Amino acid sequence: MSAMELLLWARGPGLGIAVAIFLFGMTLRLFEIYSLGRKTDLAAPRSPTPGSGWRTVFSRSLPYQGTWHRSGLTVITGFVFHIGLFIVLLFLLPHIKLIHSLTGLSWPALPTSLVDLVTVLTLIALLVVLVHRLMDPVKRLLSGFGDYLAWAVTFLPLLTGYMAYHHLLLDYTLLLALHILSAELLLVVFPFTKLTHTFTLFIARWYNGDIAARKGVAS
Amino acid sequence: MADETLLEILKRRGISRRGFLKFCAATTSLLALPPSMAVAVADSLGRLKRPAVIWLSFQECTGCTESLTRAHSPSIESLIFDAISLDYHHTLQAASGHAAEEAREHSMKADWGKYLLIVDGSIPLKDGGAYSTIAGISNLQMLQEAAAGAAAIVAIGTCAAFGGLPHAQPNPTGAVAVSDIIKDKPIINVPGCPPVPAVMVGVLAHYLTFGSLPDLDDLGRPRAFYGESIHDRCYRRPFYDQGKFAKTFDDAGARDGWCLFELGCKGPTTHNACATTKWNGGTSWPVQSGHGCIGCSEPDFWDAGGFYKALSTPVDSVTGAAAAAVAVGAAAGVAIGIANRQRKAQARAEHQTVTIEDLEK
Amino acid sequence: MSSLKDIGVHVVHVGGNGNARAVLREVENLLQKLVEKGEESSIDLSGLPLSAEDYDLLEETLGEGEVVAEVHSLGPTRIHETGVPGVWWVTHYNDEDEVLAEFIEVAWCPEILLAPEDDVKDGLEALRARLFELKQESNHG
Amino acid sequence: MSASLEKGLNALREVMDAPIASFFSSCVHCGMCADACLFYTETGDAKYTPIYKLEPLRRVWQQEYTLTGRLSRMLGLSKPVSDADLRNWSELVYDSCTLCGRCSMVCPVGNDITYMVRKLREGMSAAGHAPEGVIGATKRTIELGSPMGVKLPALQAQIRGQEAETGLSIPIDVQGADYMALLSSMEIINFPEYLGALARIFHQAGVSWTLSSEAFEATNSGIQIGASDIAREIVGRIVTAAEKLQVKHVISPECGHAFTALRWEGPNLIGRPYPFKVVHILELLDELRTSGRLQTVGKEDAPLTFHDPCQIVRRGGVVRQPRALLGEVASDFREMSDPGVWNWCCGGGGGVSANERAEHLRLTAFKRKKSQLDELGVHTMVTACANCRIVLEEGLEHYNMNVKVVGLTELVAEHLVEQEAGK
Repeated sequence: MSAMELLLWARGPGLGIAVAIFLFGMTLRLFEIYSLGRKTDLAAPRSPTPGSGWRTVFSRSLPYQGTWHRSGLTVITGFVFHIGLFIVLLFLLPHIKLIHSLTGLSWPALPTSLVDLVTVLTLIALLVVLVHRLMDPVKRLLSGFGDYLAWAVTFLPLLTGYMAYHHLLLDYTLLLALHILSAELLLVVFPFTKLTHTFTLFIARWYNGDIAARKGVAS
Repeated sequence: MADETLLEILKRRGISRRGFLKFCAATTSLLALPPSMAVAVADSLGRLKRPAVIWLSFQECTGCTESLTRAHSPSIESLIFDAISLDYHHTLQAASGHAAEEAREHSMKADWGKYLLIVDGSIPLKDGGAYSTIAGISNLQMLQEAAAGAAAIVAIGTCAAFGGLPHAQPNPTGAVAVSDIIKDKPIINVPGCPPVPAVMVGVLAHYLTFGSLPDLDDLGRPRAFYGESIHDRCYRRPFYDQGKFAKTFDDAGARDGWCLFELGCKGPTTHNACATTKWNGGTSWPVQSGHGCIGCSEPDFWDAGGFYKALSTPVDSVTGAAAAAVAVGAAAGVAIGIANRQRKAQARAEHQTVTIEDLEK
Repeated sequence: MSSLKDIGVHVVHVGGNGNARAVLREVENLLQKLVEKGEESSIDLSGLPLSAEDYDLLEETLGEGEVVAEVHSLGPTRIHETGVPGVWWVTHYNDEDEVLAEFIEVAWCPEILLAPEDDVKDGLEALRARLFELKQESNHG
Repeated sequence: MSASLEKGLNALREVMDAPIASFFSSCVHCGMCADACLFYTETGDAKYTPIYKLEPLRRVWQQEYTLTGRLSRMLGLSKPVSDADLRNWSELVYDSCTLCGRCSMVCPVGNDITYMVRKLREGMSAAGHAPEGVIGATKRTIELGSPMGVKLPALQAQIRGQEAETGLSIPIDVQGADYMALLSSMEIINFPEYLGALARIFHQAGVSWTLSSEAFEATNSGIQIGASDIAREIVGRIVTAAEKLQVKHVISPECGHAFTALRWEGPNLIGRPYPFKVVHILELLDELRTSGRLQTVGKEDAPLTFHDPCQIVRRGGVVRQPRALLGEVASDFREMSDPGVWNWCCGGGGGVSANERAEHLRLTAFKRKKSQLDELGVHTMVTACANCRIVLEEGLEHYNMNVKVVGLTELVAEHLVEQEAGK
């Protein structure tokens, strides 16, 4: 199989399979979660709580001062790689074209050289994240195969994308194929690892905010 | 005459040594060799005796021959052809019919093991190769016979190199590339639809000069011409880096020469020399004239997801698969949801009231 | 009807890609070699992607020298000495005036201007033959 | 003597709900909850990471309520939770968690870890892995009416004492009173002045109140041990008494988890809303203050600080009131670092103070409070939870610290305008 054939497979059947598994998995996960239901809280809330779940959905994106202080490295690397991932994923033109072709949505791209810089920062942050996970006793205790798998499938698309853009080590066509395949691997693995947090954290934060707000606490 | 060296031929044609030096400098430049190699090139080319060349055309459109013979600057390229003895070429030779085939057989016999075989066009394999025959001989048979006595084979054009258009889906004739059939001879692929004339000449010049194959990539293409992608050498590349893209063929961006990626340019995955050698004697090349690269020097370019689809977009629509996946996911979700609720209900049913006696084993 | 010129195509250049500076630095190195060791060398300009700005910068920096020469063989070859003595700009054209190859040569004198030894020998013979003919003619005359 | 693994797992299957599923689906193992937990920060032992304490619950969720988990279970790729697993986790679930809720505040994906620890304790207790000390307290509550074994005669003795002290009568079993006050047994035994303070304040403010001879104990070991059936029985006693006396409000005493049990868990345990309102004593006092019915005179001049009881502040929403009340009676109130909903637990909530085997760990965890106090340099600490108060006093004594702990209600009572008391 030549690099071009691999690329065509990645852009054709591969993408179809990956998107299908991703959507199947995520739909399944959401049904799994919501079908478990929740008992109505019979305790009178301290005050009406409309919107408090949503408030926490947004407020948890910002660390509070104590978190900066105590979990600084986790917070900083976490911020850098998450924001970096979003910028690279959503603002590199080829990605926008892909999203446009899949959804019909489109928006302006950022200069490629800027996205390139962001990619480097994100890669560095992810490496620090990995080293931190291996060194920190708490993270190491919590980590299993799934954690390292999730790290790898997040790191690989960035790495292959960076290598393809800079024509490092391998032929561009092959690298582009590997890049797309690695992103497809990410999609396939996504619903069955902690990567689901991308979506479920909104549910989790909403419940947390709602539970706390009924007691009169902004969490 | 056959024993004349190139230098002697040139001299006979009134070309001075200065002219020859100039020719060698241009050839060196074309081959992307260091300028200091010009002397070596001059030395070996000067002493070169005319090698025999047999040119076979199979399932092709004659575009490659057109490209080569209509080269804008024939003076230099034609020099190379003056240096070879083109013993058989359907389109170019004067002879026809039995005489032509006899010439081929004669040349093969006379220079067995030494001649250079040039092939353009793909070879059909389906139905016993019945789709293309010459003088009643199938392309497959003719290729196998000619290849057996060749020193090396040059597959000119994407059809000969990778199967090309005849090979495009659904490939009704079962067309394949030369390299799919011949495994025991050195093969140089010079793909392109057609290949850049200077590239064809350069490859021949290299072979004639050094008597060996040039440095080839993993698809058998000379690195000197196919080592870089169109995108790497594209003068519009800075726009790509700046994120400036033409959205249509006639918008302001297109007029300002912005990158054509969004319009489906295959430059990033295409390896060819168009961006540097250009076409029609350096006049222009596809991207310069406002159209994205279609990737014609790459395998399967015709089936590579559409000329006007950006490289990063899917080849096929995934909407159907996506909808089906969501539906199946929802169905599985409902099923597991029901199973989960049953399990929970069962747990509730099995609940035995915990009293203080139940806190210890 | 509109003419080609009415189509509003105007290519905007986005600045040089910096190759001109690299070429200039290379010229400096080669020139130093020529001065110190007498080694001659050249740079193939068609081997590098050079933008119009790059060319402008090269020409502006090297300037114009005293010598301009033209060789007529297989189409013209135009040579001029740049403002830096020993640095020559050599451009080979075909009969249709299209550039075949372009070099910056760092040498006492560009290779192509020197009369080739074999040609000189041939010339000597040709000249002697001509003189012999003249002598014959005058003898008969 | 009938606890079993199957009962425990069944309890876990029962409590599983959408929030838990969303929490486990969202955890990225970042470990930030560890930095929010004083059992981790003071020991540095990774096993005290809050989310790690939930492993048995997570495994039950994954193996029994997800498709992939069910499949891998079927294929024998994952092992079901064993009795040994639960036994090993008992220390993490009971000794090293006070249900303080701090981890639930920092989790970046919004997991309410405390919510889940409470649920996990349902399974742990049903499987027989609750600590002996907490089981004992629970038994005493059910059998004797209070975790410390305080019976009505003991209360009556304290009532007589406080009546003598204050010169006020303390009403008991008064039909149709506006407020029914509850006490924690620690208050009855260790801090009876709380009762006197109530009498004086309510007398001054003209609040119609009563105690109930049938339900005076507010604490609920059933919540701490995580046995809803038992918690229901305990809270049911209060509901029955309040309904019998037809009071409009029930006052939760200065006891954190009692407030949680009564205010937030109670209606869900009995399966219906209350016909009365539950207020924490600090909420009532602040209400009296703002309506001008609570008049104080003079202020404490010595610098003092406030220890926020987790269940009242972070898990109870009574954040503003204690500070407003302190403003009335103290001239030099200083906040500790991480005040309000970000407070650090005393280390003894959630049943830990009743759990003898956790004593050493609890005293280690107290170093957090110690460093907060050392940093502030204040020698008076006000709080509003009898359990916090006991735990704080033990900790202060253990570390030989010169800090006095005062109940907020009593502090307010000390500053009541005196002539009112004489009427």
